[in-house]
Amino acid sequence: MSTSTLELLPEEGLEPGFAAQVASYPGGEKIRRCIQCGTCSGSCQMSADMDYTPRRILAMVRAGMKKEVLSSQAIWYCAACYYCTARCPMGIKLTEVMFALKSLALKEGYVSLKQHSPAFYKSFYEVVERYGRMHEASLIIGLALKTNPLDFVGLAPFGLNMFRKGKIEILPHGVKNRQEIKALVQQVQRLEVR
Amino acid sequence: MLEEIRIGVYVCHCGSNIADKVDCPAVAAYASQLPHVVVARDYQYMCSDPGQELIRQDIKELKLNRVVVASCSPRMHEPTFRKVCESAGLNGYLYEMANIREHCSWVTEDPQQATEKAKALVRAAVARVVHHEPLFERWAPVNPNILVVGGGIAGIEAALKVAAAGNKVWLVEKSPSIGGNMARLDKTFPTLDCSACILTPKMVSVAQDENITLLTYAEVEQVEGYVGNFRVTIRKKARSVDLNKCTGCGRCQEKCPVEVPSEFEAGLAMRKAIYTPFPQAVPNKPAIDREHCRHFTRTKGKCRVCFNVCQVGAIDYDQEDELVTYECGAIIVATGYGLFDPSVGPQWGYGRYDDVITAIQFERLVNASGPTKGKVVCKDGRVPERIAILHCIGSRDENYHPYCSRICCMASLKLAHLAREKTGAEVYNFYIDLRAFGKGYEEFYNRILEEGVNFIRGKGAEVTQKDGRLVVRGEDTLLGRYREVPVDLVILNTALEPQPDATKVAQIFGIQRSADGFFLESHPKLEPLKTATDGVFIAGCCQGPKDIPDSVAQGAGAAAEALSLATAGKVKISPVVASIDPDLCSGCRMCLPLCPYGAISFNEEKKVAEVNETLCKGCGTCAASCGSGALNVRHFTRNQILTQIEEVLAV
Amino acid sequence: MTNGFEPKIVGILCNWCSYAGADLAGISRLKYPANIRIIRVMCSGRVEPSFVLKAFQKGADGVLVSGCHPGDCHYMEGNYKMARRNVFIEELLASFGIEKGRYRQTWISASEGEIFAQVVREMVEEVRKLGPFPGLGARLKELAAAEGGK
Amino acid sequence: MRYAYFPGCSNHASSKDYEQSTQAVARVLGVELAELPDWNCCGTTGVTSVSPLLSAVLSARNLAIAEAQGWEEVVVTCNSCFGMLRRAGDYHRQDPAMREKIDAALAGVGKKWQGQTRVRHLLDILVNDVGLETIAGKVKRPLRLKIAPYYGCLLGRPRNEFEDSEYPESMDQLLSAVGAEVVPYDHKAKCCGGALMTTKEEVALRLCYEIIGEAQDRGAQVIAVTCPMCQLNLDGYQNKINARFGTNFKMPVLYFTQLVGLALGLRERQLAIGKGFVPVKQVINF
Repeated sequence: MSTSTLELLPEEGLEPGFAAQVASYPGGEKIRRCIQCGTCSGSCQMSADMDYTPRRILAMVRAGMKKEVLSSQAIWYCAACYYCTARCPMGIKLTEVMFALKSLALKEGYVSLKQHSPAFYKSFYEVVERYGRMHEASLIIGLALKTNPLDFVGLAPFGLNMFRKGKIEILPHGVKNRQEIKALVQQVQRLEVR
Repeated sequence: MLEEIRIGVYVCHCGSNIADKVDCPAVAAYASQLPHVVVARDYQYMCSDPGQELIRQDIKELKLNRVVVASCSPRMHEPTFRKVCESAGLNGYLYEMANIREHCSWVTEDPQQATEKAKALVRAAVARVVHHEPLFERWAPVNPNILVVGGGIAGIEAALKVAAAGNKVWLVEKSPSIGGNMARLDKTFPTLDCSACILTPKMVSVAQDENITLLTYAEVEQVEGYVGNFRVTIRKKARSVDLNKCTGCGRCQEKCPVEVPSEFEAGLAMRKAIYTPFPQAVPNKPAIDREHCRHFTRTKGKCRVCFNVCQVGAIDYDQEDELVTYECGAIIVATGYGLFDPSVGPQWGYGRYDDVITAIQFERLVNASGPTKGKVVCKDGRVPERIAILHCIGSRDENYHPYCSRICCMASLKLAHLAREKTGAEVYNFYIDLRAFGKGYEEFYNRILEEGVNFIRGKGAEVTQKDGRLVVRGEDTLLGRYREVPVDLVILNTALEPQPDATKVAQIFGIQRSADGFFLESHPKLEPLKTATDGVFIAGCCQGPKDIPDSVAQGAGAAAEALSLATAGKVKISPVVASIDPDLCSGCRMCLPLCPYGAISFNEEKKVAEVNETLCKGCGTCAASCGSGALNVRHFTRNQILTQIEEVLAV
Repeated sequence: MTNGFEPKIVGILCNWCSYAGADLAGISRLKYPANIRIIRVMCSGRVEPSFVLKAFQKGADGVLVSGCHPGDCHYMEGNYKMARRNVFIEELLASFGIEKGRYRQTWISASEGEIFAQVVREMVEEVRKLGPFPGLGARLKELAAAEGGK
Repeated sequence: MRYAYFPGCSNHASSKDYEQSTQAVARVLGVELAELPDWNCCGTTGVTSVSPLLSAVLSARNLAIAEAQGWEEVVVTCNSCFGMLRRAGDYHRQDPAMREKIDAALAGVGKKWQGQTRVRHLLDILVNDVGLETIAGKVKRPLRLKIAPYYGCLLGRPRNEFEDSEYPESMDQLLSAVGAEVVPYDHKAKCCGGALMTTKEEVALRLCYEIIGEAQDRGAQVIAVTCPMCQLNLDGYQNKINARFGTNFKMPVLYFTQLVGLALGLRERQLAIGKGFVPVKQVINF
């Protein structure tokens, strides 16, 4: 955990436009209003596990510490429980900001898909992109192929149990109109270019 | 023969306030081309002495008979320039103001657009002023009596000051005793003097002052009239106790069988259905709370215990509400504040955990005459070893109140001190920012720091329970670390908010409210005690959260405002009133019910409507509804407004 | 922006609430388009239907009338009178073929500077989209032509 | 009572038991659930973390389908679907820039959505539309159970008109109405970790441990849930939690529909009870 901060923050390493970039994401518009009260961190059940608390992430975004934020582990600990958003006294939608940061980290290559968390979300995205719906078996396979397949050997008994309980489908039951889902994904990719 | 119209136009730079956006010389040049304009000048500060002198000179030397000043809002300086005209012998109503600051330079990005807009506003003012007529203010006598509403520290101070000047004052308080919120506090910051010790002498003075008529358990129901001449209807709620007979012996309260949570003790103790709110109450005589008294709530077996034990026969179950009227020249509203109910935010645990209490409850807990006789204990009687004080509960929070409640930082420091003094507990203050803004406050903060109180810069996000103990969760933002601090007692310092009945009170007195719901002053800097209704003043926390010194200062200030009216003995009445052209009036009587002041009557003989100018306040609702065009409002005539509309569109 | 069209909007505001709210917008240095020209009346109850019509007749593209919130009228009930009259004004304007977006009646208090600025921004945008108002006469001719065409 | 119904991916796969009990209870209560044709994934945290816009667009597609069929309300059973579909609506109504993008994306596939479709959770339908009294009147077998109602995150957060973001109570009322004893439960709206169970298992296990732990301390015999993800995390991972924290939890985790169904006299098989990992036999023989 890196919480020591007394070393000089090199100004030339900062990206002053970072805050504006995050603010342009859905739900990011109010980040400049943050009064650093820490309600988000105090409400977050994952704070203790993060390398930077949610409040600090926001301070770093405003300071332009793009590299540090987008390579931080903290953003991958957000479970999207929305406590911070519900309680923020300034109306900042921090959960949405976390989504934006994860998305940026993936898009701009600040994280490796060898890492478990980014790989999971990316695989999830790909399954939905392909079938229009979730298919757990495809998700696990996609995830395993991205990271280390051996990591998933341990999952086998659980998966088998799920299967026995009728909780895993072998074949995906996707959307019929898969072309439409593909088209939507493409539309969104076009609209997201900023 | 009509005299020739000669207009002078004065465009103010207001330093850079206007000139930064509006090309003032260009506006003046434009104005000089307009019909009837004899002179058009621009000047640094029109409201300054030389600026005023400029107008005076021109009126005299250029024989101006109309003046237009293009500067700030008429709500600011209209009276200033009206006086300037009058001092040069020109009727003050032959002048018009164009608002090129608040409505133009300050709100417009582009200088060219701002200049164009200023030209339009000036053009309209010039065209309008042509149609102005000389009007004459009248004087009305001022009743020297004064009404003070609200018996907290601000109202008490106001009433005492008015009384000291020799004027009669009625002090109306809705609860059975005066004293207000201050009476509930244990100590006051930063001096730590005992709240009751400094307040009760003032309360007693109120009761003893010959000039003060104290009406407790009473509420104002209606206000009629206008500045200098108000007529106020007050409902004296049935107290069921004859104050003249009652000796305040307290036997009735001892014997009363009904117990109700005490408002004064913030629910930590019980009171009886017949009660004096607290031992030092003024008047120190009880009232029966009919909502809970068994004599009133039961249909059968009506209780008569208090009646039976009273040796002087002061109990009167048949007493009824009484309406009394009071005529006065000025009104001071000092109705105080309410407290935010933290149970609306379940995350703070209030109402769910016994040992989560509010600041006012702690004040009572620590008070020697409070429910525990000053012992600070948890619900189960344990002395707390660790105490958390959470700041900003309901304040600085868009989910509740966006404003800062101003006093909680200092109050929290005081509570931290008292908690340590009484229990030796470790105290943790969870704060966002520490605002120690007053005289001696920063020094007090330093003292509390030295006393070893723990400060965690981070809002207490949640109070929960872990292994049977309360835990405050929050981030220590200075460390950047998440913390779960185990404590035995949590004190929530809750927001000050407008009284629950603020809407009703505002309507009764014609007071406006700001976005936060508190009463709105005329001007945030220069007229903090005045309201939009002449003769109605505000003081204390009804205007917004304040500490005791500020409330006292405002109470005294409001008294000075009211007294200056009373001492002058007369007040100007605006000539902006409705008028009826009897030749045009069709006698349809449509206007009669429209007037909220009953200022229009029907002359049966002439079959036309007539305006009583003393009662009329000049709103113009009648004029807007007159089918025959007979009704008009002076200074806001149809002609004047239509001309203004037409010309404002001409640029 | 539509061909650089800058709508002209007349705002008729009551002295105690909305005019003061507009003042507050200024004091707070909030920015809004310069397209609005404000005229002060003591009470929204003073506003005659003819004021609104006159504005459209003389070249306004939009008219805003604003008073105190219900219950807050400085003259007790002038704004209620305005509210009732407003129904008539809206019908009147409709009969002249004046689009809804060109006329707006709001309640803005003395403390609502931000709301005032927002109302002006919205209204200017809306009127900008509607385009220039051709004038009462022209609009009536358009209406008549449309009737005839049926 | 007829509603458009969005089952969500889970109800067709890992939470068929939720689907089955939902349909069974709906039938008894006269609630007709018409499944939306060719619906797609709401996006949930998976898609949103890659593209915050795509999940709004995917959710909007479902609501556009509902709107095209004339539905004003769509009922969901999964908290995540509930949150995500609502999120699309909030953005569409409150954020003009987002509305433009959502509209543009939908227009690209010939769809249109006005943004007014109301998204409601089945719990809301039961409590507020069917009504507690009606349901209480149909109880055949009062639930003599001590239940910890667990709502999870998205039923009340960030905020909506149906439930409180901090201390929800509708399921408490519903379960009480069918005879259960509801235990006071501080963790009722805390987070189970959601997808973190796959990516940050240690954290999610800890959260679930706390949730089950408090339920047990309060004397609950069963936890009631309103979301497939909560169910899976609390139930499917209980062995792991026990191993990790040295506990011996055997806390059944049932869908509220299964519990209400029991009270309404439905059989275990009709409600697909027994599909969970923790045995339920001893508690449901009340």
